[in-house]
Amino acid sequence: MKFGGSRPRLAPDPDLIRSLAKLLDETGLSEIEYEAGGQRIHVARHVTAPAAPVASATPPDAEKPAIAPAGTNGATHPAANGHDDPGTLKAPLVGIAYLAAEPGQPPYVRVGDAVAEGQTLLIIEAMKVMNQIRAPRAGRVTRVYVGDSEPVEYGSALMLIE
Amino acid sequence: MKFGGSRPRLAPDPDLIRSLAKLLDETGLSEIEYEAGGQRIHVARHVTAPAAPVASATPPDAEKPAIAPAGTNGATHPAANGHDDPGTLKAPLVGIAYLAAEPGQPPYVRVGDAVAEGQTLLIIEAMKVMNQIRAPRAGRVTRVYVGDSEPVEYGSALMLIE
Amino acid sequence: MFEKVLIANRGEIALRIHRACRDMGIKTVAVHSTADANAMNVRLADESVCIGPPPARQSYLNIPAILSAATITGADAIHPGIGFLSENADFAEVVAEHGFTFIGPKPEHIRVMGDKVHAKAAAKELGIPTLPGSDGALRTADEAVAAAKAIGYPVLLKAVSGGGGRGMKLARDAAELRALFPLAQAETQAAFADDSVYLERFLDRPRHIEIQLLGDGKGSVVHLSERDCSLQRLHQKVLEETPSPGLDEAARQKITGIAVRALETLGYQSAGTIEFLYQDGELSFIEMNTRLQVEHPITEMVSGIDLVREQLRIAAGAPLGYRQSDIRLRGHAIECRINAERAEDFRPSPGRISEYHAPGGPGVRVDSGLYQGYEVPPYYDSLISKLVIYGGDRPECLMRLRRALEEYVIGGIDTTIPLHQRLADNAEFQAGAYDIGWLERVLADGDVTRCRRGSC
Amino acid sequence: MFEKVLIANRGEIALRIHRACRDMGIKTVAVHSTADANAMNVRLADESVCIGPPPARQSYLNIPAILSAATITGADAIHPGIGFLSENADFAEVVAEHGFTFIGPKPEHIRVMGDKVHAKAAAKELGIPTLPGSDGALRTADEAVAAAKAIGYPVLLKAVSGGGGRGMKLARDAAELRALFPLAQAETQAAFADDSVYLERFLDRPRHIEIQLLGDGKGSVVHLSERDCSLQRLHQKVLEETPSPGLDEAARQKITGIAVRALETLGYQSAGTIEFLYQDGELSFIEMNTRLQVEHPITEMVSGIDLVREQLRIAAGAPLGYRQSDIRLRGHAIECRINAERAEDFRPSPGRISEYHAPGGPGVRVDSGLYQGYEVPPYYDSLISKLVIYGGDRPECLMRLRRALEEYVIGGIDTTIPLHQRLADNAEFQAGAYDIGWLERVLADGDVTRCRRGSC
Repeated sequence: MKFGGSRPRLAPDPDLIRSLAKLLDETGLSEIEYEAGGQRIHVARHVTAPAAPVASATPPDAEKPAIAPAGTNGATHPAANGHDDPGTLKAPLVGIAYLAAEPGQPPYVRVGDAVAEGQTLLIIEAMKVMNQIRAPRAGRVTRVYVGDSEPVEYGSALMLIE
Repeated sequence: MKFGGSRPRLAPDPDLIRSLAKLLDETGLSEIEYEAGGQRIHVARHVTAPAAPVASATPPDAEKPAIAPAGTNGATHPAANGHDDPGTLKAPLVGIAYLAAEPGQPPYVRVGDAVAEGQTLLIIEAMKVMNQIRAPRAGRVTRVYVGDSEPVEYGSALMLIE
Repeated sequence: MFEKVLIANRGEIALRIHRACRDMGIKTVAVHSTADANAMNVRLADESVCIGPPPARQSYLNIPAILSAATITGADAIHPGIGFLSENADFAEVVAEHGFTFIGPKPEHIRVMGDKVHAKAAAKELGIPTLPGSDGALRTADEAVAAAKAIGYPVLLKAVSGGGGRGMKLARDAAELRALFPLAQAETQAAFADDSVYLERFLDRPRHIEIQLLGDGKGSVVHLSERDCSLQRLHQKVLEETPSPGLDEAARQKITGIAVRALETLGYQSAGTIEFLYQDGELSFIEMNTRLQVEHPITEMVSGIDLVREQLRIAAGAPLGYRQSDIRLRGHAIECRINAERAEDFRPSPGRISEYHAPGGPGVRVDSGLYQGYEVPPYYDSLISKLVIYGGDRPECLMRLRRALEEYVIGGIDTTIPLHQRLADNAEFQAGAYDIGWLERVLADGDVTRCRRGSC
Repeated sequence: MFEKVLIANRGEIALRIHRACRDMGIKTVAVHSTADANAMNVRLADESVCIGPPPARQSYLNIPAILSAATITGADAIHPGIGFLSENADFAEVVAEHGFTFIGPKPEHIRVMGDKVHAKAAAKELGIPTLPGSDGALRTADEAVAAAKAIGYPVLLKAVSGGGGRGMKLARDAAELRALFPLAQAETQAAFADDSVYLERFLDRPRHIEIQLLGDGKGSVVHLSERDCSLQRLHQKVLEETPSPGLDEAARQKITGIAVRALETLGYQSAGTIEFLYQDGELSFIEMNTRLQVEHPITEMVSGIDLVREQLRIAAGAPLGYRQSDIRLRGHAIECRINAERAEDFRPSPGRISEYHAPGGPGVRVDSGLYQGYEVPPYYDSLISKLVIYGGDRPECLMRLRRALEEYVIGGIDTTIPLHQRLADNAEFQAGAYDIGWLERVLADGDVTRCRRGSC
């Protein structure tokens, strides 16, 4: 019952805790942690034993937002074209990527090629301007993420140079 | 960048937790953590020693809602008048509680009194009817949560009998 | 006007009534079962009282508990909402006996309209057209054929003491009627130990058309035109719109006039709705609901009149204060009832709302107590949200409906949003070509649930 | 009509434009910075393109990136929204040069109204009343006094090459003017190496009144009456309403007529707003905004006209299709700008939305991309939601405003909701007795932030 008013605090839902506790029993797990939309719940039943290293695998669509309105899909955060490897070459601008100087000609580089710093790797056309994308440093092209004549957005991964 | 659309899966579900638990068995891992934008699930099993009982302490106002609309306060879940002690005597109906038979007379019981099963402890008036609230079992009154002539709602704690 | 109103209901309608009260500066008392302690209407209310455990019998139908709650909170009026005690004449009476104002019609009007038989008789007296039928039982096939001649084929043979379709026979002509009559009698005899049967006109593709009315109990009555509630499944309304895409203007004029005169004669007070079957330009009385309807918001959208506010004003003794000629209806409105059910098989889906995003922008109204983290309880009906769309005309309304459904996210449970999305994309619905049997036929075909825009 | 529109903006206005497009069945392309990848408008869009890092210069103001995004997504039109590139005539031109339709006015109209000096001159030519002043510099105190006689006191002395208040002097009569004139000249000389000063009528308590207009570029122009945007803080609008509680009907008639004729003369195309200062029955031109306004929804609520839809229709070459006489304004509407700021000191408060519940029910519209779990980025302006309230009249609208503010929950960050709650409870605001200086005076008094109903 309430009469008049003062603001309550954020609080975990005991029923959720109870149901997770039941799941611990049922599955013999010692920890369950769940996070969604700013809320996180973590239940554990601790027994002595050293924790093994976490095996964490991120699925391809990891950055999809939690909510996706009906009939549409989530926007992919550019960082999600992901591969946050330091050797990843990312698009510095929006446009169309070309892997070769001219249609039909061999590409500037192929996977496995060694490249010198400053060497042209591909072209991104924006507003009729052909922007040469050059290697930031010497290395070897180990992956090409973008296809010829494909649109790229700012920050999307183009190649991996190691 | 996205083109077109499809609807993503919704966590949290016990089946997911169960299947992850099975994976722990199968792989011999002791923890699995999975994160997908806004959502994260983490299960672990630390082997050796029998599982101890769950220590899930519920904060006093655990049942208060997470959201409190501006300018109003949260509704208190009756169970949150709380004291989920088995000895708690709860109001079986809505009404006005009277601790004595007549105004000015001594109360039926005081803290510290021993009470017999079936003994009248207080009265709740509802629609002009005086409902005698009796002791469910013999014991000692260790707390009285409600004041004389106070309104009580269904399920609110009246007394503690131990 | 009232100082404090107790809302004897739950869910979105309790929230709707709370909003109307707050819009008028009236304090609210929410009564709730233990299962609804965290419901949005309870949390927004100025005061709240837990009146019992989850079963409605012990809480929302618990008259002593509700009256005690009104007493201890010092409420001066009680709004029964929809369902539960809203059409319980005894409750309306006992509320008054305890010195509270019942926000609704006079008990006698609730009572007469609450009984199907009396209601049809009353309707006839009031000049409201009813389904043509043989008044009373028919003894012989000849009597039946004579009656059918007057009624017009096809006709339905029904058991007088019947119900549940037992002994019901459909006859398309006199020959068929003669053949079926003895069978009907026999079946009826077997089923109800009484072989008296009667005839009624059979409608094969009627629409459900209802007229919204407001009376102040002082002789003033206005109508707010019709709502078309023909989109039904198992007699449950799924989507409603106003104006009806299928009601003939002459029929609309005629029936609204009859309905207004009928309630003037009754001296009806508060909001009320008369439901009709409509086919071949004819309207036939089904029943009168002496309460607010779930679908009332679409009438509010096109009329600009807040029906709950009117109920409160009228209950407080205020006159309507406007005439029929003051009422201007504008545009088109549609309501989608969004239930916590699987759109495929309508299996109930209570549970925790893991994510929530309601549509907004122009022409979109959402009546719902949902929020992220809310637990939809399994004890009550599955209506969790009413998406109400306004458009300047029906095509605009339909476009906006699609857009709003695209935006609406309710995670953690299954809802009927996908059903409404498919309805919005259905050509026959878009053409307004549907009757009360249409949705079930389409669902049976599996048509409506066929995939669209990769949304399934 | 367009197939696919690229929305070159962010936040609630990008969502608003998305909704208008979807209401018309038009596909949308959202362009966004890396900071806005999870914004609701991006997630609802049919397609989205990341165009750069958080700084607007490199993303929302990055013309090549926006045009490239339009090219690779095959959009056929670009809506600039509000702010950013919406009043950039060069952008409007280059958009057209690249074969896309710019959804907005003709570049020349954007250009002339974008320059304060040219705009005032253009306004005068168009017969729009401007603030009385000495046209050009005054050499002597006698000239000044003569000019002031024509203008009327109080007058403000300003530096011709001025700005920033340097050399500004307020004179209430001739004596004061004579005394201040040399001082103004000296200060101006010191500040701008040029001692030429001019006079303008000084308004001590003006209201901000703006007229909403729509033109189809084919000679048809209509107005949708005014919006009162006098509730401002540091020249930022806080709350807007229509109709204005302070505008005299004769003045309304006069100014709307002048505004319509002016845009007819210009052959203006798309939505536009002319802003005025209003005092003592006189309106004086401030500027014209050749774009949508943040507060456009209140005009939509009372007129039933979707302004973004009209922009799209007009840009696609459609004529208005209605006359001034077809427009019916009904009721009262108020918009509260809800910012991610502390209500006490307006300190920005970006961050994660930990809980969210938007108000609903009749007469409540929310334009916001907020959802639980959304991260309000620190890089852009702090407007996170527009609460738009409709009522049959101003008192009803004010009551509903209070109710809706009571219901609105935005957790995890500070917002200006408490400020709006206190405004709604302020007697002077309720009386409509405010001018553009009122809110800052009240804030200085600490009046408006005083506690109410235990909500602080």
